Amino acid sequence: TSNEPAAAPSSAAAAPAPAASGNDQPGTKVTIGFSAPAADHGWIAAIAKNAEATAKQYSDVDFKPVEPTNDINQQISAVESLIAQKVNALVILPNDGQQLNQVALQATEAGIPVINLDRVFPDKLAYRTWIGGDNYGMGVAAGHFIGKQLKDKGVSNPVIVEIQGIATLPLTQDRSKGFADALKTYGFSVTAKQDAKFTVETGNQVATSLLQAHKKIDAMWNHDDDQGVGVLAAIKEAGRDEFIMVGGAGSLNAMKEIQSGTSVLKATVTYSPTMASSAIRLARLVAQGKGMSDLVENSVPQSITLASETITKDNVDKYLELGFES
Amino acid sequence: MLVIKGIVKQFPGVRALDGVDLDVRAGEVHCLLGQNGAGKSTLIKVLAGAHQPDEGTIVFNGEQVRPASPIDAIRLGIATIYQELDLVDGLSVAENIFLGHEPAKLGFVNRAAAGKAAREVLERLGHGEIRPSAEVGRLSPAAKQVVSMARALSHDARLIIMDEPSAALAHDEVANLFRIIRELTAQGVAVVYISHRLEEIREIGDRVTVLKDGRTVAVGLAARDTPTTQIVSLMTGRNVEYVFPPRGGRTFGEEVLRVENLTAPGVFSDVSFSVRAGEIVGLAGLVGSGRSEILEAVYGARSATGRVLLDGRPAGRGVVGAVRRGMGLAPEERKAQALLLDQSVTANITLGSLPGFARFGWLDRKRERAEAKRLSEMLDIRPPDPERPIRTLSGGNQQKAVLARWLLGGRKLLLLDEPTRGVDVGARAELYAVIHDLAERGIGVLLVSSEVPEVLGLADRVLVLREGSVIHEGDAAELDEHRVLDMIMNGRAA
Amino acid sequence: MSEPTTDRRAAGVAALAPARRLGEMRHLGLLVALAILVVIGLVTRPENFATASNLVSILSLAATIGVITVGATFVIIGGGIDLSVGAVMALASVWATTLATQAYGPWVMAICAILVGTGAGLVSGWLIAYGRLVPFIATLAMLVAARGLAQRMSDRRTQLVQPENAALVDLSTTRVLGVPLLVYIFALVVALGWVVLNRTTFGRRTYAVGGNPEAARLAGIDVRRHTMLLYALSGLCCGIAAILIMARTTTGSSTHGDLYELDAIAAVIIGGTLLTGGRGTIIGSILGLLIFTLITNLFILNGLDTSDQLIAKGLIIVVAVLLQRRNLKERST
Amino acid sequence: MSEPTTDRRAAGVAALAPARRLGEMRHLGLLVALAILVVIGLVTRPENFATASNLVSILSLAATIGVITVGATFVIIGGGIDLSVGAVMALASVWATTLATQAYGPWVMAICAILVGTGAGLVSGWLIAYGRLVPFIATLAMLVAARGLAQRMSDRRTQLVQPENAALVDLSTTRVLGVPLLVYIFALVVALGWVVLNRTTFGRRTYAVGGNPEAARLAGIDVRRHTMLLYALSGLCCGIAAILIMARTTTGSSTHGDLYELDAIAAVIIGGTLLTGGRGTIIGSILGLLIFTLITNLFILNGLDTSDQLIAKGLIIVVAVLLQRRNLKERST
Ligand SMILES: Nc1ncnc2c1ncn2[C@@H]1O[C@H](COP(=O)(O)OP(=O)(O)OP(=O)(O)O)[C@@H](O)[C@H]1O
Ligand SMILES: Nc1ncnc2c1ncn2[C@@H]1O[C@H](COP(=O)(O)OP(=O)(O)OP(=O)(O)O)[C@@H](O)[C@H]1O
Ligand SMILES: O[C@@H]1[C@H](O)[C@H](O)CO[C@H]1O
Ligand SMILES: [Mg+2]
Ligand SMILES: [Mg+2]
Repeated sequence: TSNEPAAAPSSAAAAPAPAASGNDQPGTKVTIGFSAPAADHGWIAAIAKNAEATAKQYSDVDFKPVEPTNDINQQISAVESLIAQKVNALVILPNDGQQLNQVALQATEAGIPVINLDRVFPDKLAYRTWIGGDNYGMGVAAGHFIGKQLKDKGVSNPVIVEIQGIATLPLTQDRSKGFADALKTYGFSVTAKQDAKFTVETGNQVATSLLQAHKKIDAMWNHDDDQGVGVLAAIKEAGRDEFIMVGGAGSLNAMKEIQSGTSVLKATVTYSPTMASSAIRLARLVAQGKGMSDLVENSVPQSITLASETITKDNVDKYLELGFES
Repeated sequence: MLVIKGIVKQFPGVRALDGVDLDVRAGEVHCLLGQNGAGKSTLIKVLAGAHQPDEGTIVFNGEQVRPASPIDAIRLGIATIYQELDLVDGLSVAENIFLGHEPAKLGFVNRAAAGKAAREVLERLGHGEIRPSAEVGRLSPAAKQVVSMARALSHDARLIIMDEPSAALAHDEVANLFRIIRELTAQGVAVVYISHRLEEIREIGDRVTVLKDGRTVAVGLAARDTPTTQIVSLMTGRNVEYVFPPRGGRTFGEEVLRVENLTAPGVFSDVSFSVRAGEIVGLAGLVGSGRSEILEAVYGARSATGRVLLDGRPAGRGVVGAVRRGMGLAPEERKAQALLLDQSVTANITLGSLPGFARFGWLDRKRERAEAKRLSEMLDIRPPDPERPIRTLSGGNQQKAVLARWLLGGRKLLLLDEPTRGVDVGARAELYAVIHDLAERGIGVLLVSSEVPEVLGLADRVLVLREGSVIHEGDAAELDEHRVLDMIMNGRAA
Repeated sequence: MSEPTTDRRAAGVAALAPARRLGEMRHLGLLVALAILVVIGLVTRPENFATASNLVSILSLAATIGVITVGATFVIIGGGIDLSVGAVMALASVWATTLATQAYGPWVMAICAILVGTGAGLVSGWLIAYGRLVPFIATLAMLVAARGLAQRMSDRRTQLVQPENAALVDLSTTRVLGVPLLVYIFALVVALGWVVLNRTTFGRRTYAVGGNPEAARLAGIDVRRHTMLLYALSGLCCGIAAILIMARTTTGSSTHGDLYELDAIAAVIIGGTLLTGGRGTIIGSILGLLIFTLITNLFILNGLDTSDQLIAKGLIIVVAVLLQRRNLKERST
Repeated sequence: MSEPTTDRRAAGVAALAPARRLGEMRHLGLLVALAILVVIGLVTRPENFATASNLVSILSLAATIGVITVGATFVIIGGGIDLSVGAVMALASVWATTLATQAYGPWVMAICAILVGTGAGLVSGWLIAYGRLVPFIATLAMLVAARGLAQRMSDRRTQLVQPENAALVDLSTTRVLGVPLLVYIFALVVALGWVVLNRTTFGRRTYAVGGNPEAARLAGIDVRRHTMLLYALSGLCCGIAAILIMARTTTGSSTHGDLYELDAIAAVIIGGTLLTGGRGTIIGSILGLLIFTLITNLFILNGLDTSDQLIAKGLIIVVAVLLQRRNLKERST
C-alpha cells in the first residue's frame, strides 16, 4: 500500500542497483518497447514501475511504454505500433500469451527480439527469451506449506478452501493444479474454490460468502496478495481465526501481516514482479548483442524461470525489501 | 356495408363498450357522437383491429370478420385516422404516408415512386406545399393531421374511419377535409366520422349513431334534421344549453398583463395588448398565425423580444418565474406538453402548485387528494376516481384534468390554448361556465381557440391575428363570426 | 344521467386496485422470485443458509451497491442514467484514504468521501442539464475520468485505512443486535430515499421530470436544476457507498466498484423502473438487488463453478423478470 | 383558401433543412472532432501518425467492434439495447474454435460463428418481442449466460486456431493494396448496413418501430417480429465480429469482447443516435467509433501514462459531444 507509514522499501528496491559487471557499461543506444496489461492491480503496477525504473538506470536505453490495456485487440494494436516504430527490443507481458502470439511472431520476423514476460507465448518462434514466475510451483509451495502444517497438527479430512484469481487466465489454472497436486501427496484435497478478480473488493465478496458456506475451515490459500487485503478484511469481520491462510505473490502488506504473527496469514508464496526489471536488462543485453556475464555462454538464455519461495514469519525479514506495495 | 352487433370491450376496471350496435352504408358519412369517454375511440379501434372485442360480431361487406391486428383491417379495406396523432417523428412525410405498405421491390423502397405518390395524395388534400421529404417531427400539428389523412387515403380503402380529424384543424382546413370526404363518398367509400362539433355533423353527416356509456342509445338518426336538443340529451342524458354564459355583469380590475412590442422573428411581430383582472381576451386567427407562440412567449417558454409585464413588473425569466408569479398555461398538445401519462389524475392536477401542498418540501397528500377530488367533481371528470392513472381516461377527460391543474394555486392569469379541443358538448358548457367563473373571481384569461364562435362567445375583447400580426382589436360584442373569418382569411381589417 | 350504468361502471372501478395498489402487486413477482430463492437455499444448504450470520452477510454484501441503487433509482425515474457510480465511489474512497485526508481522522474522511461523490455528481449533472450532454455520454466520460483520477491519486496502490482511523472500519465490525452498523446505514438510506421519493415535492417532481420533461417545464418546474440535483443525489449515494466499502475492505482503491453501474441499473430495472423514466419504486430496486445478491450467495454456498453460475444467473434473471412481467404490459427500453 | 397564407407556410416548411441534410450537418461536429484529433496526431507524432501502416492499424483495431456497432445502431434506432454483444462474440469465437468445429475447416468455422451469433440474437429478440422482457434485462441475461457458456465450452482455456485452418487467420495477415482483408469486411458490413437502413423497407420500419411503436403497429407493421429480427441482426454482426477477432488473435476465448457493449453503445450515441430510438445513422456511429479508436491510438503513439489517458479520454468525450450537440436539441436518455 502506498500509504504505509513505514513504506521504507521503494520501488527502486525491487530494481536493485546495477550489478558491478562490465555489462552495465553504456553500449549502443537501444530503444525498448514495453507493453503490459492495464495497471489497475498492485502486482501489475509494480511490473510497470520496475520496468521503467530499471530502464532509467541505463543511459543507453530509450524506454517506450505503450498504453496498458486489458483488451487483447488493443494490445495487439499497441504492439503493432511499436513494431512500426522499429524499436530495438520488445518486452511484452501479454494479456493472454496465445492471443498475442501472432503479433509477437510478427515482431520477431521483423527482426525485433521479443522478451516475453510472465504469461508465455505458446510458440517458441515468437520470442527470444522468456522470463517469468513459476505458477505451478507457486501452487506446489502453497500446497506443501498447508499440507505440512495440517499433517503436523494431525488433522484428518481437513476443510481446505482456495480463492483463485481471474479464472480464465492459464496462470490461475496452473496455480490450482500445483496446489491440488501438492496436497495430494498428503492425502488432502481442496474442499471448495471460488475465483475472484485480483481486486480487494472481489476478494472481500468471495471470502464473505465462502466463510458462510464453511463454518469451520482448516486452511485457505488465496492466490493473490492484492485481493488478499479484502479477504483478510472479510475474515476479520466474520471474527474467524480457526484456520491458517497462505497468500500469493509476496506483497509488502502480506509480509507485514505474516511478520505480526497475530494474523491468520501465516505464509505467502512469491511470484515477484522484480521479473520486470530483469526483463528490461535482458532486452538491453539482447539488443546490444551481449551475454549474461555470470554465465559461461555468450548469449542470453532462452528461458528463465524464477523460483517460487515460501515466506514465513521465520524468513520474512529477508524478503521485506523485495515486497511490492499492493 | 358494415354491421356491428353487441360489441363488448372490457378494460381493467372499465367496460368501455357494453353492447354497441352500428350499421354503415356504402357511400355515406356516418357520424358517431357521444360524450367524452362514451367509447367512440375504443369502438373504432376495435374496427381497426387495434383492440380485440370481448363479445359481439362485425360483418363487413356481407362477411363476418374479426380483425386480429391492424394489418388485417387494412387488408379488409378499412383505413383509420386515429384521434391521437400516430405518426413517426423521425421519418419523412412520404415515409409516414406509406409506412407498412411502401412501394418496394425485393425489400428495397422505391423512393421516387413513394415521393411521387405522396405528392399526389397531398395535392389531392390541397396541401401540395407539404414536401414529401420533410421530417414529420418538424411539422405543425395541423400539417401532421394532413399527413395522417394522406396516409388513410393512400390505402385503397372501402371504409375510412376518422376520429376527430378536425380537432387540430382550423376553419378553412375543415372545409378542405369535407371536400375530400365528399369525393370519397361519391366513389362509394363509406366514412365514419367522429367530432364533437355538432355544426360539422350537420354539414357533412348523413346519419348519426349516438353512444353513451359504452352503449348505443340511438341508431341512424338523420344528421341534418334531428334537433340539437334531442342529440344532446341522448348524449348526456340531460338537457344542456349549448350556449355561452351571459356576458357582462363583470367588472374588470387592474391590468394583470401588459405585452409590449413582442416579436419573434418569422413567427409573430410587434404584438402589444393587455389583460385586466377579470377580463377574458381572445386570440382569433388561422392555424399557423402564431397564437400558440404568443402564449408561449408571454409564459416565458419561448424567447422573444419586447416586454411582458405582470402586475406592472417585468415577468421573471422563464416559466419558473411566470408560474411563481401566478401564471398558468394549458398548452395545445395535451399529451406531449401537459400530461404525465403514468401518473394519477391527482398527481397531474397538483403538478403546477406542488409548493402549495407542501411544508418544507413535505407533501400533504390528504389535502392533495381532497383538492383533486373537489376539482374532478366540479369539472365532472370521469371516471370519478382521481387515483386512476390519467392514461386510462378518454381524451376529453384528460383535457379537463389539464385545466383543473390551473384552477389550483391562486392564479392571476391563465393562458388557455384550445381549452376545449376534443371536449364534448356537455363538458364544454361546463368548461365555459368554469372559465367565466374564474374571470368573475378576478382572474385574467388569455384564450386561443380555432373556433371563432367560441372566441366570440367567451371573450370580452378579441385580437385578430394574421400572419403573426394583430390586425384588429375590439370588443367581442361588436364582432360576428362572419366578419372575423373574413379578417383572418382575407386580411380585411374591419 | 342513467343511474344503473354509471353504478356498474363505478363498481368496476372500485373492483380495480388503484394505481398504488397495482404498484405493490407488481412487487409480488419479485417477492415470489425472492421466496423461490430462499426455498432453494433452505433445501440445498439447510445448515448454512437460514442462519442469522448468513443473512447478515447477505445484507452486508448488498449494502454498498444498495446505497448506490437508491441514487440510481432517482436518476432513472428522472429519465436519466448514471454510468459513473462505481468509478465515483472508487474516487471518493481513494480521496478519503490519502494520507493527507487520513491525518484528520475518520469523520473528515467520511465527509471527504461524501463531498467528492456529491461533487462528481454535480459535475455530471451540470454537463447534462446545462451542457445538454446525453446522460449516457456525460456519465461515461465521468466514469473514465474518475477512474483515471483515482488511479492518479492513489498511484495505483491500494490505500489502507490507518489504524488510528479504525473507527471507520468499525462500521463493518461493530454490531448492534448482531447486525453490523453498515447494514443500518443501508437501511437508513433506503428509508430516506423512499420518503423523499414518495412524500416530498422533490420526489414528485422527479417522476414529472422523467415522465414528461416538457410538461414538467410548462408546469413551472425548473427541469434543469432538478436534473442536476438528481445526479448530485446519485453522487451523494456513491460517497456514502465509498464509506461503506472503506469499512468493509479497510481500503480505498481505484479498482473498487468495478461494473457497479451495470448491477445497479439492472437492479433498478428488474425492480420495475423504466429506463425511459417517469416510473419506478425504491422498494422494487432493492428487491431486485437482493435477488442478485441472493443468487450469488446461493451459488457460493453450494460451491458452484463460476461458469455454471453465470449460465444459471442468466436463466434466473429471465425467470424472475418473467414472473414480474405478468403484472405489467408497457413496453420500454 | 387564401393563397398568401399557404405560401408563407410553404416557405416556413421549406426554410427548414430536410431531415437528411440536417443529419449530415449533425455529423459535422463529429468530423470536426475527428479532424482535431488528426491534427493533434500530426503535430505530436509527425513521423508516426500519418503513415499508411498506422492508418491500417487504426482501422484493424476498429474493425471488430465496428461490425458490432453496425448491429447496435439498428437495435438502438429500433428502440432497444443490446448488452450481450461482447459476450455473444466471445461465445461464437469459442464455439467456432472447438476442435470439433475446427475439424471441418475454416468455412464451417465461419458459418458456425455466424450461426451461433445469430441464434443468440434470436433468443434475446424472442424474449424481448414475445416474452415482453425489457431489452436491458434480456440482453444482460444473455451477456451473463453467453459468457458462462463460453467458459464452459472452452474450459476457460484460450482455443488456438489450428494451423490447418490458417486460412481464417489470413483475413488479418493477407493484405490487398496494403490493407488487411478484415478491414474490407468491416467496410462491407458498414456499406450493407447503410443500404439496409436507408434503402429498404426493413430499415425504414426500424425507425418507425423505435420512434413510435404504437404508430408502427397501427400502420400494419408486425412490430414484434421486426423487433426480434433486429436482435438477430445484432447477433449476426457479433458472429461476423467473432470471425474477425479469431483472425486477429488466432484464438477463440471466453474473454473476448469484454465491455464491448459499453464501447459500442457509446459510439452509437456519440454518433447521434438517441437511446430512446427512432433516430440515428450508421455513418454517425462509425464516426463515433473512429473518434474513440483515434484517441486510443494517439495515446499509444504518445506513450501517455494510463491514468492521465483516462482523465484525458473523459474530457475528450465531453468535448466531442459538445461539438456535436451544437446541432441538436433533442433530449434523450
Ligand atoms: N387502454 C385503456 N385502459 C383502460 N381504460 C381505457 C383504455 N382506453 C380507454 N379506456 C376507457 O374506456 C372508456 C372509453 O374511452 P374512449 O377513448 O373510447 O372514449 P371516447 O368516446 O373516444 O372519448 P373522447 O371523446 O374523449 O375521445 C373511457 O372510460 C376510458 O377511460
Ligand atoms: N417546429 C417548427 N419549426 C419551424 N417553424 C414552425 C414550427 N412549428 C411551427 N412553426 C411555424 O410557426 C408559426 C406558428 O405555428 P402554429 O401552428 O403553432 O400557430 P398557431 O396560431 O398557434 O396555430 P394553432 O391553432 O395550430 O395553435 C407557423 O408559421 C409555423 O409554420
Ligand atoms: O501473473 C500475475 C501475478 O501472478 C498476479 O498475482 C496477478 O496478475 C498476474 O498477471
Ligand atoms: Mg376518443
Ligand atoms: Mg397553436
